[in-house]
Amino acid sequence: MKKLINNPKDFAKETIEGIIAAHPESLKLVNGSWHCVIRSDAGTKPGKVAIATGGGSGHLPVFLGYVGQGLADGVSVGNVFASPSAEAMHEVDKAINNGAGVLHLYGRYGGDIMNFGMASDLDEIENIKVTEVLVSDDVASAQKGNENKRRGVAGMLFAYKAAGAAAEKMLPLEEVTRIAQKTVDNTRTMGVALTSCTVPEVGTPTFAIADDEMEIGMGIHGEPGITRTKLQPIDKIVEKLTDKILTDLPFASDDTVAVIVNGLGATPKEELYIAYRKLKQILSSKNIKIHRKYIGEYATSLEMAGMSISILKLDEELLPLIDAKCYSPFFEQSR
Amino acid sequence: MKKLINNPKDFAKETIEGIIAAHPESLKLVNGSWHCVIRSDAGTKPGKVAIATGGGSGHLPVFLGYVGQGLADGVSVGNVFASPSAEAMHEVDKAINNGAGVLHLYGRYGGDIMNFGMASDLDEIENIKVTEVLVSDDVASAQKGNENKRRGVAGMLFAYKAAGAAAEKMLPLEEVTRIAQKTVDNTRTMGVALTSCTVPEVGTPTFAIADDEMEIGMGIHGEPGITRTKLQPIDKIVEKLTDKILTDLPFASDDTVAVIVNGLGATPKEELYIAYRKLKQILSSKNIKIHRKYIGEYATSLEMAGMSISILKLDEELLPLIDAKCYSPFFEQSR
Amino acid sequence: METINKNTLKKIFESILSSMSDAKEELIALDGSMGDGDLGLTMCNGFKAICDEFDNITDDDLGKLLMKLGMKMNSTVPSTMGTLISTCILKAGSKAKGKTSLDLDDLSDMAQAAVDGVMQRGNSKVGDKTMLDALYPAANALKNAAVKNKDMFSAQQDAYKATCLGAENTKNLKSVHGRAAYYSEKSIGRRDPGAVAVMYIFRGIAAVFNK
Amino acid sequence: METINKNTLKKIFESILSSMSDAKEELIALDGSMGDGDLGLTMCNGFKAICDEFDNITDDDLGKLLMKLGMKMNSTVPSTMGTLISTCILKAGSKAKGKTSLDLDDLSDMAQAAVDGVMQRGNSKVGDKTMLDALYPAANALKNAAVKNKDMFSAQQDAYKATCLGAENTKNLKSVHGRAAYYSEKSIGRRDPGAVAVMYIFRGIAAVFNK
Ligand SMILES: Nc1ncnc2c1ncn2[C@@H]1O[C@H](COP(=O)(O)OP(=O)(O)O)[C@@H](O)[C@H]1O
Ligand SMILES: Nc1ncnc2c1ncn2[C@@H]1O[C@H](COP(=O)(O)OP(=O)(O)O)[C@@H](O)[C@H]1O
Ligand SMILES: [Mg+2]
Ligand SMILES: [Mg+2]
Ligand SMILES: [Mg+2]
Ligand SMILES: [Mg+2]
Repeated sequence: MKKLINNPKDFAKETIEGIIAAHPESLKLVNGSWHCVIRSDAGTKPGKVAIATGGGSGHLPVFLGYVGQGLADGVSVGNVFASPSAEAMHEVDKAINNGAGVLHLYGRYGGDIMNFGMASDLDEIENIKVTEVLVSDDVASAQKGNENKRRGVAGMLFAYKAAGAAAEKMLPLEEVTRIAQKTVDNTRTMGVALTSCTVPEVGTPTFAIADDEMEIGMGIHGEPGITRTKLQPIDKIVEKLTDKILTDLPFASDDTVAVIVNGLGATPKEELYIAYRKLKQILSSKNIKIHRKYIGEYATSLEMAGMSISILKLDEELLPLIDAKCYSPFFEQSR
Repeated sequence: MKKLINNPKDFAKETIEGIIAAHPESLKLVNGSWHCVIRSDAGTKPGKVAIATGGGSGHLPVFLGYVGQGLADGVSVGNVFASPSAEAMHEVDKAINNGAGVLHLYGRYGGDIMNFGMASDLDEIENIKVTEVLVSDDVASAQKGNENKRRGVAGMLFAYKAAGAAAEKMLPLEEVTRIAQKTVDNTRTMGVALTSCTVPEVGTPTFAIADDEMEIGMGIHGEPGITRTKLQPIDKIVEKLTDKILTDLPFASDDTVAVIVNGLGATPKEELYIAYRKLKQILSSKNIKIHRKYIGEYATSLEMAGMSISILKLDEELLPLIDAKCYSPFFEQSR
Repeated sequence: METINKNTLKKIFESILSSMSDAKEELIALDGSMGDGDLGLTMCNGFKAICDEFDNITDDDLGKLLMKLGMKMNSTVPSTMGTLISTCILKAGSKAKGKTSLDLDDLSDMAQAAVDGVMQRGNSKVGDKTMLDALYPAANALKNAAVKNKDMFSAQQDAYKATCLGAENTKNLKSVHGRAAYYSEKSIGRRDPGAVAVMYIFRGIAAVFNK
Repeated sequence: METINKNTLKKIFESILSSMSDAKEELIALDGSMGDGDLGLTMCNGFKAICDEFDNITDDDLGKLLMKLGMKMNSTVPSTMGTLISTCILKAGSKAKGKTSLDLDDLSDMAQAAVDGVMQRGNSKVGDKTMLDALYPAANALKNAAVKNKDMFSAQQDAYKATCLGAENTKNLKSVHGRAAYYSEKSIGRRDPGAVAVMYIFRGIAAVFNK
């Protein structure tokens, strides 16, 4: 294992310590616990719906990087690829609640679902109104018709963006929740992995993959994908991914979309742009208009090599929410 | 070689095609050549000094990512780790010149120096005033006293930032040049590499390094560093790098600085924050104040794993220039 | 010993911890083959945290005590099984509220509440190849024992045997939850790690009681 | 053939290309051991581009012709040697401006201009273990031949032999420029790849002329 770390056990904790040391004007801890990170101005905007997210470490900028203005208000942080506790989630909820209720917005993963469920129970005891939306954009993780079994991956960015902008507009909890759910319903993602990542405490790669192989649809913790084949030219890969995405929703001619070309960790930005080049050609040929694009690392798996493509179908309601300005130390949109 | 690419020969060209497809509102080509990329509004601000940069591909966001408002005006783009031609540089200079002259601001590398030299000759024939500043922040690349033999690495960001802001303030060429040089003189960088990158056209790793080794001071093209040792905990590595940097300038108590913790490509952001955590502890203990920090990928070597630390000593002149807003599709500073 | 007081409860958790420690490597291997291999660690760490915390809790109300221990376990090991076992402890605790000693009827109610809690929290049912397939038979065994007025020793032996059978039977089932679900068909023929962990929990409980 | 016209110039570049193609693997290996191994490719691609471009250029002025060919080479292979060789061609071209035929005196002037151009562009001097250590002796040989009124064939033989000796002598020198400089002391004992490339250029030139 070749990593720039100290004791593997301290990986997640020291990451948060570094982040808080770097961005004290934007982020702070609840009760000094590294498991609970909130906006430095959280809980100070009466009437604004608060958005809580959370999940395992190792995916930066997911999840913590989407805590900021026009985004989420707080995050509970687990160890690498492991859910944070219900208690941490509950502490975050208490700290960010502005009296208008809390939306739990997170990716569909077993452990997270259970803990957010327990946290909701704890919230209710203290009369905090809670709703939840599970991001589930990964087309590869369940067949069409089983959308509600799909995992959440890079498309999370869209959900944070739209829900965060809606909350900033002072919409009520039901509306923010509806918009988050609608954004999730309109988002599809497909990815490809070239190499495994290594969980620091484990010390060995999560899975084995040959030097000339790739796996389409692999999950961001190394969950098995759809097919493992010989590595192909990126144009061919983008064709495959895009085809799956477009037929699943389905997207149609004259649609306006936002796209993410997301690097999983080790893939150079150059390659992401080569992928975008092809994606744009395909969408243009189908008369689908790219209104906004995000090309970079938006949801990672430590040092995994690979990438994913996400497409969000926009309408008059979602478009201005995606366009809205936002700021976090990890994700800034000023135009 | 595991890369998301098409024909390795087309790597640099297709990268640029993707970038231009993605960001037509910010960037455009000169005469349709992928070797020449300029701000879409280049050459339209009479009296503003134009800043030209350039170099080999494979380092995004260096160099192209620093073309934008408050940054550089144009870039000549070579193949992977290879200089662009003097002709490309000259075409860029012609296109971005606002009549106030052009500053060639680039990293100290043999091929680039010769080509920018030839480009200056060509510029002179057409009466374009040219100055040049060579970024040379890499402490590892030459002993103290030989600062003018050092290579340019991540510290480039500071030079673009300060010179770009100075040009935006409509300072004359001599002043912009002086500020760029002063910024370079006040910047020091040290890096560590854990793995090699692979040049697409070559297809095999540039250098070999054992699974438990690291190399301190390795260059961003795989140039030999200072020492190769067993991999150490990141806190120890940061101590070593910071020590070299601080004694070289030297930095002193009460200094105010800006820092970059830069990932070379494959290193996760989590690790960069663990490094920042230690860097902050060290600087605090020496009473050096971090005024601004950049933590992420600012100068890469394809998929190399590793990182570098850069420190810039600020004064009343440089501080507001580093703080100035800027925008490129790759580098946005709105606060 | 036909009732359980605070002192017995402490012995029970210590006995579970020791049972789990013995099974650690087996659980790691089981979970490793279809999941992420953390199960042996999370179970040991979770019950260790409970044992360490036990004496810090001054409540004599066993319900409150269990609630606090459940929360402790969850914040220590918020993995799937960690969360489900802490759910079991919390739900069991809610049935024990106000009591300072527990008899077999109480235990039967508490086990049933744990089963319901897991089904709700995990959105799962018996036959899904999960820890429920060991927990549900154990709750049933306790209920039957209570109805038949069996003594505590026999009741706990019945419960443990039920988990053994239940865990063994998961071999024939197909995983539909958690990481193992990604292997679906391939999971047939192997025991579910969570069910095996439940078996070792009941082995630990049973060991506290003698004839 | 005591003067060189446009037609001869074309033959010269074609002959250099063929000489370079024969040496390709040797140059790749030489540059690979202390540099990035691109030298064989860049030299072949560069001279290939010149040969391909040659007929597209209508100028009869050999100076203008050489300037255009030099630019072509630079934009095709802007590597260190590509840029230095194109600098040589550009500088040589500046001395040939206005001429449609070149005699030995012209060639001597042009070679000297090329040497000066490389020293300025590369900020280097004879003895630095670079291509200059082959180019400079060649320029000298041409000057001596011109002074002694030698014929073109002998002059080019002298120049080629001078590059052979010069390239061989680089073995004793220590690299201070380019990638090889990172190996400094270790570079002693090996020939400089750029100097060897210059030798093959002059081998190509010499092959065009016969007694
Ligand atoms: N939805 C569920 N309902 C009940 N039990 C479940 C559920 N999902 C998983 N499990 C149980 O959890 C066990 C795995 O636990 P654990 O290793 O902690 O999971 P993970 O490491 O994926 O968080 C499985 O063997 C199964 O018994
Ligand atoms: N500053 C310099 N002046 C003269 N010649 C140089 C200089 N630097 C390098 N060279 C020559 O260039 C040769 C290497 O050329 P090349 O392989 O094109 O370099 P690179 O691949 O590093 O761009 C060296 O063998 C040397 O002869
Ligand atoms: Mg990365
Ligand atoms: Mg990267
Ligand atoms: Mg597990
Ligand atoms: Mg070379």
